[in-house]
Amino acid sequence: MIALLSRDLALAIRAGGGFGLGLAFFLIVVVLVPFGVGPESTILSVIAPGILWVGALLACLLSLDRIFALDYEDGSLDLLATAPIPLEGVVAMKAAAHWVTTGLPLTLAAPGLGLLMNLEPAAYGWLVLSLALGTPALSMIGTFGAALTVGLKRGGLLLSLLVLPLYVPTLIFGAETVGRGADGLATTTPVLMLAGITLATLALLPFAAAAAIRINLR
Amino acid sequence: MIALLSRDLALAIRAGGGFGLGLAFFLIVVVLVPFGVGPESTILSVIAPGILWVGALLACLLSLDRIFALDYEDGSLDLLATAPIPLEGVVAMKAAAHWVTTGLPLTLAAPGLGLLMNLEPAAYGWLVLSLALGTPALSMIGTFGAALTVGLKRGGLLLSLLVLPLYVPTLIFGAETVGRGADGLATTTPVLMLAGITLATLALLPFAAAAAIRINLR
Amino acid sequence: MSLWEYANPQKFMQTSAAVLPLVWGLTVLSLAVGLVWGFFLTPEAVNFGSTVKIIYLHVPSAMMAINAWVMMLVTSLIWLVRRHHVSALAARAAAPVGLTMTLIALVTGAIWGEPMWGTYWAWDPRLTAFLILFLFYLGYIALWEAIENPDAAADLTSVLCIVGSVFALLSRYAVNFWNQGLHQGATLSLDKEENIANVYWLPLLICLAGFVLLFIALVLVRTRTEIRARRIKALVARERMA
Amino acid sequence: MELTVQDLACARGGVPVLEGVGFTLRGGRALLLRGPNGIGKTTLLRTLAGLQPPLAGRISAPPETMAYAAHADGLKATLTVEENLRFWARVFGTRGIDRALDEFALRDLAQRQAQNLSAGQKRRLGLARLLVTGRPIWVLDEPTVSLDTASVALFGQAVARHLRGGGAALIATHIHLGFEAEELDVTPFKAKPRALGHFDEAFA
Amino acid sequence: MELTVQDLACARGGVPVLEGVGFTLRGGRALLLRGPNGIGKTTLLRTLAGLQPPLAGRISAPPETMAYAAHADGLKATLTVEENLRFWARVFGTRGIDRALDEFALRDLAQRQAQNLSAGQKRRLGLARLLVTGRPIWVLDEPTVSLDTASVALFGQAVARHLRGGGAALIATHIHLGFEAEELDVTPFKAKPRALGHFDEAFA
Amino acid sequence: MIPDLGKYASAVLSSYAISLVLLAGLIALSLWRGAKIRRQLEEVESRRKSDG
Ligand code: HEM
Ligand SMILES: Nc1ncnc2c1ncn2[C@@H]1O[C@H](COP(=O)(O)OP(=O)(O)OP(=O)(O)O)[C@@H](O)[C@H]1O
Ligand SMILES: Nc1ncnc2c1ncn2[C@@H]1O[C@H](COP(=O)(O)OP(=O)(O)OP(=O)(O)O)[C@@H](O)[C@H]1O
Ligand SMILES: [Mg+2]
Ligand SMILES: [Mg+2]
Repeated sequence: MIALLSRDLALAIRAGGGFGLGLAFFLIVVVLVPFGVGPESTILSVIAPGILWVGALLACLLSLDRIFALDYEDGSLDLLATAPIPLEGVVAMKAAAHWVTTGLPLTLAAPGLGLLMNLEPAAYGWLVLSLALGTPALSMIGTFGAALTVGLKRGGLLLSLLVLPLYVPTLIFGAETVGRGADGLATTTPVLMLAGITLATLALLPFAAAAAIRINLR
Repeated sequence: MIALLSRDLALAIRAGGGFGLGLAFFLIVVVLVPFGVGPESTILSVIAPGILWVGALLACLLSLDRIFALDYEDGSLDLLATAPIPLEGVVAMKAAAHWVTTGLPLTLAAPGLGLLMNLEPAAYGWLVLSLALGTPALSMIGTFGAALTVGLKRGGLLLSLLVLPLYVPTLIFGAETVGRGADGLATTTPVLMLAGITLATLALLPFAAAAAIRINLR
Repeated sequence: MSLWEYANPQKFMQTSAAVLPLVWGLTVLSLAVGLVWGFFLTPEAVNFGSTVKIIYLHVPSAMMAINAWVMMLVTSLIWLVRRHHVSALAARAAAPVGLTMTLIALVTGAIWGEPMWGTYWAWDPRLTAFLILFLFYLGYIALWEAIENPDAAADLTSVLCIVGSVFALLSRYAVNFWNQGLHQGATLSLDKEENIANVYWLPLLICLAGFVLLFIALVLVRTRTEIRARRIKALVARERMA
Repeated sequence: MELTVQDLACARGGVPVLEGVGFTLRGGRALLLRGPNGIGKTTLLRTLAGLQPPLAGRISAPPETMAYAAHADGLKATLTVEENLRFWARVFGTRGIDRALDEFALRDLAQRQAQNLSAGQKRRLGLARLLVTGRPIWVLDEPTVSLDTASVALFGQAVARHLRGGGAALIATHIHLGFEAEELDVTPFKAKPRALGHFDEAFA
Repeated sequence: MELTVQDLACARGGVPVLEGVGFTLRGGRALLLRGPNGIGKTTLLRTLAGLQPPLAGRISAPPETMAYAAHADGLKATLTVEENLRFWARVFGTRGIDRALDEFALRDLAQRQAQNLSAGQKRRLGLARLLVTGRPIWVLDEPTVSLDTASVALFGQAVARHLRGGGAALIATHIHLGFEAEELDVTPFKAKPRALGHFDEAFA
Repeated sequence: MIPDLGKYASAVLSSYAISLVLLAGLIALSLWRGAKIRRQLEEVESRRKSDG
């Protein structure tokens, strides 16, 4: 299973910077919003927590369809399904690889982008914490969605449609954590909820995703 | 060439609603932002023009990588390149199919989503007008980006990275048109600029995109 | 004889054909009585004026939107556990009905919101939860449409329905946490003090019954269609084999 | 180590394609599946490999003994030949890719990225993967597509060596492979369309 | 209608693979390209089809006379057999897909989506596309992959008919196709590694 | 005939109109597709019977 993780990471790096690109997309979303909304710093700093979280979420979303699609097309997924590692493990490793290539860099880069959005100084810590807690759930939920749509042509947009409502709770608690952090309010509840969602998805969704893949390979 | 357009539309419809899905993504982006930003209607109505335009832009963006990727993978693009229709025509038709499946539905659906964002009533007309003028440019620029990244594994994110800076002028003038419309200011300049950008891209980019494809097929 | 015998397509087709006229008759009757009574024969309310009449569409459709999803959840589970095809097809048949109900609740609510709250849309938790429900329905239907192999489609949509239900509950909690809203509280509770006045209550109950019946009728009709479509598919495939 | 198939029926896209298939494959033996295009060989092999459930019948083989190689090779275009093999070796928990490289004459190409291989070289790499799985029963779907005569001979030798080592091979192919083996023509097992009676049957 | 190739050199991934290739293909003739895996047949055919520029040498053929069929078939999985063919007929401005359906025995499959075809059926559809291009020079890369003997015979007949009608065919293949044709072994044209002299040569 | 709805007439009437249109559309669509599929099935079944 470690083999799978390291292969996926190697592929991500080899194929023109899987690391850099999720990040770049985040950057660009955050840059575009001021172009659309206008440059007033008061408005920007009010909407900063939300936009940063939405940007991170969209950056995650964009790379989801590739989680299984490439392996499906070139036949690797068939071979992995007959290999001696359980499909649940395959799914978990796929999610892990996705997180390392998108969630982790997003988390690390978020403070820099917070600057662009005039984020309140008090909120930086909460931003990093909430992303670190929340992005694993985004990767895992996304992997589940990708498993549902494996093998469908143009599955990409269907995938977004399926996954986005599932992202809502994570987004709300994540943005709420940052927003409350910025206003100096108590953040215990959203942080706990975020951690709970992440743990629960990590514990349960690999099974659902593996089942979905088995059905899709049939 | 009409054959190509109608085939692409047939494929889009056949593959589980190419029409509906670009639209669905737009809807979902617009829905997510309030979750991030918070429910206050005053803030929402200030940022509405920008978010609506950014959402439309992202919805366009998401489906770009499929413009040529599928044809490349199954070998159709090789065959099209040796067919008696000029590659410039192929590119133009691809862009047209993309616009019909995403830009057009986005334009039609935008007023409904404006409601969700508490857009000022005065701005609805400008929203539709600016999207109708601007989305063809988005499709054409995106087709050019897709032509540049044809054949790269994981080209999707690279594509976003290449295309987004090119989208900035369209975004600025588009959002500005709506913003000024909402505030009751003069919108002549941004509307003219938008129309100019669209005309220029439609006239010139097919040649650049066709050249890019020729190089990528080598 | 157990309840499961109705999961047999043959049996289902017979039984549903027998009960459908009755269900349609009751549907038309109760909807006609409820809506006419509500629209023509009830007075204006103090705070709401004549807009109170919207309640006869708004509340029943909102309830059915949720109930349809619950029904889909149950039938999905039955399909996954006992693999009765009719069950999966009933879930598929119910989804567009649920979607329409959600849409009606949203639209009537929005129209009602304009005079009451001065806006068509506010990010109130209940409204927001409905919007999310709407998205779930869209995704569920799109997934059904996108998969060609019928059994695989049934399996995958069932998995989505179950996972989606968990997340829908979670969203409801999250949305509540995010914003305490403007929307009406429960008015149909059993506690007499909190109940809306009797004049409105009785026609509302009849309308509720009408919507429930309408839902049943539509799901039966659509399930029959799905079963037939499925049989056509199998027949045509066998024809090709020959 | 024996693969026994009894009265197997399999379906594609919900349509039964083969039924009543039965055979026994012992260690040291190879069995060639023959049959015209579209008869259902691929479907049968996928069912045997456990990728789809059988409609009816029994497949009995010791668990985790089958290595499946399909029309597609499962290669990663941006990884080198060596990296591709090493990955599968790690997945299957075997060590050493040297034999695989040697038997399929891939030494010289070891550092080449898979996307820069010709069609036949890709196929050789796909076949070399079988050796690193360490599994005794090979289930192969048209393995010699795109191979030149020299490579077909290499493949024949690799199969012969595998059989000598106690392994078994089940191969669907349309061409002559250059080694002796039992053949099984699946044409007689083509599923017969049944008369359709009630609604319940529509879901078969 | 004649394809003449003189002293052609072609490269893949920047590395010259063949050089000094020359032949003439007249109407009514077929030429089989032979050579071991990886010698450069695919590269040569892509160069002839105009998909990549030659390193050196000349290709002369009347414009828009070549129909290229590659390893990949260019089929749309969600379109039916008929829709796939009709699309290419419209692109090439020809009319009537009936001959193509008949010659490759696709009538029965006409309403089937391409994704529900077996490997050999897909290939037949890919070859049927050649007939709807209406072009005289066929440039084919391993056309008989996955085909059973009956389908190879169909293909042979289709080529023979095409040649009788004045067309020409250039076919890279590893197996015996069942009809007589000139053969050209490209092995002697393998590009020789040159001694590297000056820096400018390193970019050739 | 229509009761006096006061200043909210447009709201009430439009919500009734939209809802009824949506419901009617759904019912019509369901019945129409049901009839279409039933006809198709009858055709396929009779074709099979005549084939023997
Ligand atoms: C788009 C906007 C709206 C949506 C999505 C919506 C949704 C809902 C939902 C889900 C229910 C609960 C049904 C149940 O489970 O009992 C409900 C009930 C109700 N709504 Fe709305 N609503 C909206 C706008 C409004 C407005 C503007 C009003 C009036 C000012 C209103 C008045 C009521 C009333 C009186 C009830 C009955 C309460 C009860 O019995 O629980 N709604 N609505
Ligand atoms: N969804 C579907 N509906 C009906 N028939 C289908 C469907 N999908 C595949 N088939 C048919 O199932 C049959 C079995 O296909 P399979 O790929 O197993 O054949 P095969 O023996 O491997 O052929 P080949 O030698 O060409 O690879 C084919 O005739 C194919 O057309
Ligand atoms: N980027 C690259 N760098 C170096 N060599 C390459 C590169 N890409 C391809 N090659 C080599 O170019 C040669 C020509 O490949 P080509 O696909 O033309 O062979 P082919 O004759 O068609 O073989 P086959 O019969 O296997 O299809 C191969 O030996 C291949 O390994
Ligand atoms: Mg096959
Ligand atoms: Mg080749």
